[in-house]
Amino acid sequence: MKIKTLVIPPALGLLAAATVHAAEPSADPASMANAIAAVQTHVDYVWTLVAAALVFFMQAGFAMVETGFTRAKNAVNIMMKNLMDFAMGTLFYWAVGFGIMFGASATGWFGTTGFFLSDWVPGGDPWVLAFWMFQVVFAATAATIVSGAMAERTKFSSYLIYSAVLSALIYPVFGSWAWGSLFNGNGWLEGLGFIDFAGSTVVHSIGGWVALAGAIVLGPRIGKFGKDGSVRPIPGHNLPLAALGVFILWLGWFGFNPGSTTAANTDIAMIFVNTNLAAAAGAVAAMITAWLKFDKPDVGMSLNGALAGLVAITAGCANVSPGSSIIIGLIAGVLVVLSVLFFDRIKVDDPVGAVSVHGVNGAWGTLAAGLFNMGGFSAAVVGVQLLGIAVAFAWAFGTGFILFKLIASTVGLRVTPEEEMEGLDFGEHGATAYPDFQHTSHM
Amino acid sequence: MKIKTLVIPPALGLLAAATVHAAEPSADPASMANAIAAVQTHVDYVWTLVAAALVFFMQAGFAMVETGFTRAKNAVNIMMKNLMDFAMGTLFYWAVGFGIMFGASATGWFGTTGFFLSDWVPGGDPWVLAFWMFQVVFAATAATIVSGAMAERTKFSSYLIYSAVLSALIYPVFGSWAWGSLFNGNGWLEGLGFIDFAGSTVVHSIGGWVALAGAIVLGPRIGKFGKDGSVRPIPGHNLPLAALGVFILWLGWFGFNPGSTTAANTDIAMIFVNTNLAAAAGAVAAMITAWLKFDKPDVGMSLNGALAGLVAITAGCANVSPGSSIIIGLIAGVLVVLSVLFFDRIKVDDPVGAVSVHGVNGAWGTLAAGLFNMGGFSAAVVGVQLLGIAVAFAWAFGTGFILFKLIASTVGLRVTPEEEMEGLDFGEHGATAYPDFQHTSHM
Amino acid sequence: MKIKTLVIPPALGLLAAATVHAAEPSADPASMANAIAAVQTHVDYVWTLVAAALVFFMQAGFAMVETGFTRAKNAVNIMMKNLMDFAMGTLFYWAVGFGIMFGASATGWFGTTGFFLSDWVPGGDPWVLAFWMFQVVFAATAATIVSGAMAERTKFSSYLIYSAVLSALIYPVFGSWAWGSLFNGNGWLEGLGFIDFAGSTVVHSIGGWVALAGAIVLGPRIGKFGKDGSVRPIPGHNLPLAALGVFILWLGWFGFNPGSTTAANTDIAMIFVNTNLAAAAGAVAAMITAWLKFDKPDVGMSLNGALAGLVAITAGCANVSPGSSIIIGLIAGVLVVLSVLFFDRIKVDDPVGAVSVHGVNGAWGTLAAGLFNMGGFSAAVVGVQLLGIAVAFAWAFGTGFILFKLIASTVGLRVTPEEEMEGLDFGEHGATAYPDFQHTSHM
Amino acid sequence: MKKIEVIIKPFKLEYVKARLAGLDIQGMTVSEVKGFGRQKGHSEIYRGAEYQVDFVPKLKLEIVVPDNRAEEVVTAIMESARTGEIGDGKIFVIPVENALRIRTGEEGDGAL
Amino acid sequence: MKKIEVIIKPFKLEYVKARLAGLDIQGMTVSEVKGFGRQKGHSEIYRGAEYQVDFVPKLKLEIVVPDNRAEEVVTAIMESARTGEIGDGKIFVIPVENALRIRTGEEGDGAL
Amino acid sequence: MKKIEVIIKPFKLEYVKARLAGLDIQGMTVSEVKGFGRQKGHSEIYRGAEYQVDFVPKLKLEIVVPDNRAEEVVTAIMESARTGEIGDGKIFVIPVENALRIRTGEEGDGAL
Ligand SMILES: Nc1ncnc2c1ncn2[C@@H]1O[C@H](COP(=O)(O)OP(=O)(O)O)[C@@H](O)[C@H]1O
Ligand SMILES: Nc1ncnc2c1ncn2[C@@H]1O[C@H](COP(=O)(O)OP(=O)(O)O)[C@@H](O)[C@H]1O
Ligand SMILES: Nc1ncnc2c1ncn2[C@@H]1O[C@H](COP(=O)(O)OP(=O)(O)O)[C@@H](O)[C@H]1O
Repeated sequence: MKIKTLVIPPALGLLAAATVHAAEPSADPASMANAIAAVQTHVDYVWTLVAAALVFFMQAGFAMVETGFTRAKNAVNIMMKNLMDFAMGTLFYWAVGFGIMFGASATGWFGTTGFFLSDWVPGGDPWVLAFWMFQVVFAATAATIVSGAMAERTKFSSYLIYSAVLSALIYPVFGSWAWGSLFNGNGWLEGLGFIDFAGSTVVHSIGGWVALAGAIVLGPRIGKFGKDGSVRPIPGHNLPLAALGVFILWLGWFGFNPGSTTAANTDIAMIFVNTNLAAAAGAVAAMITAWLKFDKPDVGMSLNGALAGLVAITAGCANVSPGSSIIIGLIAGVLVVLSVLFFDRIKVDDPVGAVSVHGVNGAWGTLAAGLFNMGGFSAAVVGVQLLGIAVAFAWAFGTGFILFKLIASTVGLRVTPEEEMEGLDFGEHGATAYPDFQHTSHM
Repeated sequence: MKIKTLVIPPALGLLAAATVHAAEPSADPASMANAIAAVQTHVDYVWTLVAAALVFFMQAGFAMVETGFTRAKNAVNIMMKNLMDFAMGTLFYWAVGFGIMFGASATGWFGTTGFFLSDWVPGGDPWVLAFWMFQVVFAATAATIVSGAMAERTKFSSYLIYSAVLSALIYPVFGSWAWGSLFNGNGWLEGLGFIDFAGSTVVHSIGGWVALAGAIVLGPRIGKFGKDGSVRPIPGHNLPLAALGVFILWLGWFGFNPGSTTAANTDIAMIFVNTNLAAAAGAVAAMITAWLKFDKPDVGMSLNGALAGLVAITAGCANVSPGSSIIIGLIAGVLVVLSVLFFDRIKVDDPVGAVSVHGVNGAWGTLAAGLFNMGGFSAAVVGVQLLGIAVAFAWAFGTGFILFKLIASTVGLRVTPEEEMEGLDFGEHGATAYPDFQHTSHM
Repeated sequence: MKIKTLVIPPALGLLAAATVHAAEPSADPASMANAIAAVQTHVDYVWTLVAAALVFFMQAGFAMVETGFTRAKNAVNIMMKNLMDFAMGTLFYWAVGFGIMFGASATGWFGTTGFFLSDWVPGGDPWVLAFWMFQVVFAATAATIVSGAMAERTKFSSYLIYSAVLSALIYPVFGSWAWGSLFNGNGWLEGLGFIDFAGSTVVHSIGGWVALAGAIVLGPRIGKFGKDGSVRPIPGHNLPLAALGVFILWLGWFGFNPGSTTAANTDIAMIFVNTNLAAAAGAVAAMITAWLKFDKPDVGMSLNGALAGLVAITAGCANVSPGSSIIIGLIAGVLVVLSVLFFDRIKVDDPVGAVSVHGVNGAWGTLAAGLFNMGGFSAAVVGVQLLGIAVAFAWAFGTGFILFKLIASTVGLRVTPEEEMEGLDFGEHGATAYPDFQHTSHM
Repeated sequence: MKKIEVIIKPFKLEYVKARLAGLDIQGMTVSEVKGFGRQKGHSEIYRGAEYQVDFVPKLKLEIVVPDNRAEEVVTAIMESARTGEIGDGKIFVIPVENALRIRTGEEGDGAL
Repeated sequence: MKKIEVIIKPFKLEYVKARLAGLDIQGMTVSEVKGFGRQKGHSEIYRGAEYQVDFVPKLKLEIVVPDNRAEEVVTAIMESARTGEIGDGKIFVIPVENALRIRTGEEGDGAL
Repeated sequence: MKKIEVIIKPFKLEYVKARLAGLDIQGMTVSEVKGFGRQKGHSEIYRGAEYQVDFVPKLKLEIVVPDNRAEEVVTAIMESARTGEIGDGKIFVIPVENALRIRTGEEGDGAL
């Protein structure tokens, strides 16, 4: 078997030793032990990076969910936001965010080394690259959550500013508190024993609460709330696409949660099972709740129920049992329905339910990781979980609110009413999502 | 490299030993052999679970194929059925189905242990979790096959009942006969030497024959057959989505077939190749057959041809050669065209061709696994294959028919003609798949 | 843990030894070394084949991009072309192409052994199967690139001829020059030190230049260029689908580039990172370029920018640094915008920008792999890169041009103007992509 | 000549078409419209909020006929489009001064 | 009877509908159309080429009313659909000879 | 005033529009319709069954013009929309009693 190898210049020959192909170990015990370790390392890389690819694909899922749940006249804008928060997020997380989140910290509050992927040098240990790849797709997930809540009325250029700040600062700073020690950092929250295996809080609540701030600062879409205080739904334009998006997200979560081991081991089996059970339970519970409340099994709520279950199991996927996962998912499914209704009632316009799915259920999942801890219930553990939830809210909502207020009072956050009515696709992008006239050709 | 590990309470410390990280083996031979075995186990887990994720994604593929081949007014219903047969299927297979399929059997006819994933205890061997994860996506595949054949006229609540019974009983009982020994069971059919590596019969034919029973009990959609006996096509609403669905299914099959090793070894290479060759041959053969028959290369038939090839190679993917795979796929492609025409002629209305793709070609593939056995042709082997095919038909069609008749005569199986004409989206879900008025915005 | 194994007839028992399960090695050093090697081999297989599955999925990405960027009346035709160039490509690459590309060469110019996968015999080393699987999806990628540039006016039957010739001859012959030594071949270009890790030239430029030949021989679509020489855009029909396609392609590239190691090792980390950074940079740069030129952030250009970045990093993904990858992507993003405008200006009608994305940026990426070589700049290396670029152009454009001219003067390459105006879906396939009348059902 | 404009329930198209074919009516033009009338739209649910869909999907048929055929056509449509339920639709009769066939330039009744 | 055909900007539908409801107008039929007029379409960009979108999306309302109600309906529409910007649209008044309700067979004003 | 209603083959829109621009026609309204007439629809294939598509996609143009311009407009359309093949379409001339511009309230020919 011949394989392609990195084109290594002679000067970097050291690398060759590090990546010696495990297939030809010599017979002495020490080198054999190294060879075994090398193979395990290779599996770890493969698993971590395949998982990263699955998480990357969640961008497509978010794009489909968001465009499905919003109107045709804004579909191009949604696509551009999803493409660009990943593309710009990648660059900002590379330049700044990763260093803040995982760098060694001079201050104790955030990292200050490792910007521009400077922890890697040619010939050095490539683990930082694999780890960065896995982390960047998480950062982008946090960023893209906000897109849905701010859909159909946000200026595109202002969105880009937000997106850069989130990827470079808001997300990484909190991330450094909870996960910093996974690399060179050392977060105070994880020091207290905060459990958030794959990011119910770190990724989803942070995204969800920034989304809440954004939706509040922006105000509702024109026509969403009647003058008499009534709630007027603004239906989306393509529910099959939204459903496709949910399936893609569910798939992506099989990278998101079990991939968070960043190592190939047998732990991933339970994480897979828990993830799947919670999602299933969330979908079923949301369907039933909606059925009882509205007399019909509502598709939007059922889809959001699946996502709510996924978000909720993200924190505890590695320390709760499969049975508990079902309970967590069921509660998430009920919660998301009530939460969507609640935010409608208090007149926060969140077109896709991002705050309810990611913010509220991120918090629920983080609490649940404490409550259902397989190691046994402990008030102290639950206390730390509650602390983490509160800190995440304060940080994300607070910084998000300030950021959006700043943007609003400088370059402006919202498009003009005319543009909003005509659709952002034309106003922001000079485009139309479905330009072809003969859409339905013959009968 | 630091990794996140399960949050293990001290009491469960035993687990730590089991999942010792293979990277630091001590130097004595016995522990080194263990370390090697551990790494292999890790790869097996990764492969099995990645494959499970791919198979999960087939749900999205089925959803897209089915919605593409049916009318816009039923698109929400299709999405709900696909979401819910996976979500409910997950819960029922967790509670009941898995135990029946793979539990130790008191009777010899189906398993009676392992319900509610009780084979796993915290700290115990997690293999059952990985194995369950892989099996649950198979069960859901069988369930979802039926959805297409019963599309556009089935009551949603009745569909949920069917879906629960299939996941909990119909599929697992047959599964226990053919595959039970993969875990704690011991099936009589596998005892005879029945070859069905990844489920041409166990998954696809079972699904297909239940689908046939459903389509027969339901009767055809209004307008499908003229009073004069003529066949009137009811075209779907989005063929590009249907094509996307086929590509997704093809992708998922790369988990379905080679993943059925549930182990990472070199056997998967041939299974990949066979899977791909049969799919390609199926698509080409169906296109040519349609071209000869209708004078045009028909897209619906070509797409179904690819699926037919995939279904047909599923049984024999591990024991036929690549060359044989092409022949199996070619025949599947011809067969699916003739079968669709046949079921139209006998007035069974199967909107997406599920019976032809999964039922008929599942049977063909199972037979082919005997005929093209790389180990050489043996009448005995072929005989067992035929027996398995017949038993699967009897069991699935029989129980399916009884189930649907029971549902029909109690809660009712079919929506009212008014609802059918108006579309199930409104009647069942109070919704519309494409609610936005300005679908085509400007010219 | 019980697993399903290949159904091996006694006569083939040798195979059993080869694939002995690594989990039970005996304790002597030699057999332990073998066991370690076996586990590594298993990981290599898993990684190579998972990567192949991801690359396969790019077919869906291409289908979505192409159908999104073209009109509704040709959507079925696009689907059929994408399905069939993969299906037929699979069969032709199996029969002919692989042998030409990777067979031992009698002439020194192309391989002459290994047709019909004859390098594999039951019981033999299955690596050739895994390798073939990975290679066939590459061949299909090259084939499908051309589809976009020739969209909306090419006769379907003639497209099938082209597709067969490309998969069987044009692509493999050049491939044998650059990559033949990965198996039994020995190419002259690789002998000179030509760097093209994953195929900027071998796959993308070859596809792109054949596409250019096709677009030229076909001529522009009716209405694309005004009599006064003006360029008249013919907008596509579904930009959200096009965006979905780009996300799918980006995902697939995580198989395309790092999978090209065909081995699981730590090198894949940098390749992942480089791939992602270049794509992100490409999207951002194309957006900014379009914004400056047209005053709006154009979605079509931004999407193509991401693809351009991906194509450009494909050659150098294993021998340039992450920082260089960003630069390569940025330049690709600018280049693709200018190139699209250029081909419009010289009146080559390429509906999806395939020539600019794959041809031009394939060349740029190949050059960049020399310029940014981590081992240091060397004029000799750059010289070989330029030679490879030139040879690829001459070969692909030359043979493509001759092929299309031959087709045009025999069976005909282009549909009639009437058919073109009415849409190829009806004329070629007797079908309609969106046949359902009530597409928008209620308000 | 008269233009007979008809608003019907979509699934009635086949019936009306068949009936008109029986009368040897040569042509018609159909479009999708949304109707607002006594037949109330449904209330639908969207992500937990109920809303009234005021407009009901309908088809509009336009059939231009010579004066002397208007009545039988109206009667035929009336019979074939009726279900007896609210929302069956309307027929409007509108004067037409001239009709021309683009292909041949024929005018008047001969153009129909 | 008169058929009042109105071309409006799409987002004005709600306003017009509300206003007509106030006049107790029983029905109307709405369709999506593309308008060409003084209001110029946008120029859009598609993959780097700018192009003029000549047609602007509009809604067409058709409302058949008894002769004596035509004027007030026209006035009501005029007021509720106006923004004062170019492209507000047109109202055309067209004679209708007869109207029938398919469900009951009623004719004339009673059918509306 | 007259309303000139025209049914054409979709790809002819550009030609007709260009021709009318030459006549300085200020506006028109376009909609997608399905036509049923002498030009038979295709037979299409759907999953192995052939079926007749009775309806052919057409565009409907509505152009309201002052009485004295009706003839030249009809002629211009006739010429620019003709291919000579069956299915080229029809022109119907319908009386219009009044026209109003919503923006300004202008009435009659001045509103066009
Ligand atoms: N005055 C009107 N002008 C134009 N269209 C009307 C009018 N009244 C009703 N329609 C159309 O006729 C359809 C049916 O009318 P509706 O009042 O619901 O029931 P019915 O036909 O039983 O009287 C409406 O949906 C609308 O499209
Ligand atoms: N002569 C006409 N015949 C038919 N429809 C017309 C005519 N003139 C204008 N329209 C319609 O009215 C709409 C508005 O007209 P326009 O000239 O843009 O602005 P305004 O209403 O302010 O005069 C057009 O988009 C078109 O749909
Ligand atoms: N009597 C009619 N009333 C309304 N529309 C008609 C009528 N006859 C034909 N049409 C429309 O004109 C189109 C063209 O008519 P057709 O009979 O096919 O060909 P031709 O225009 O050559 O006579 C039809 O598709 C239909 O939309």
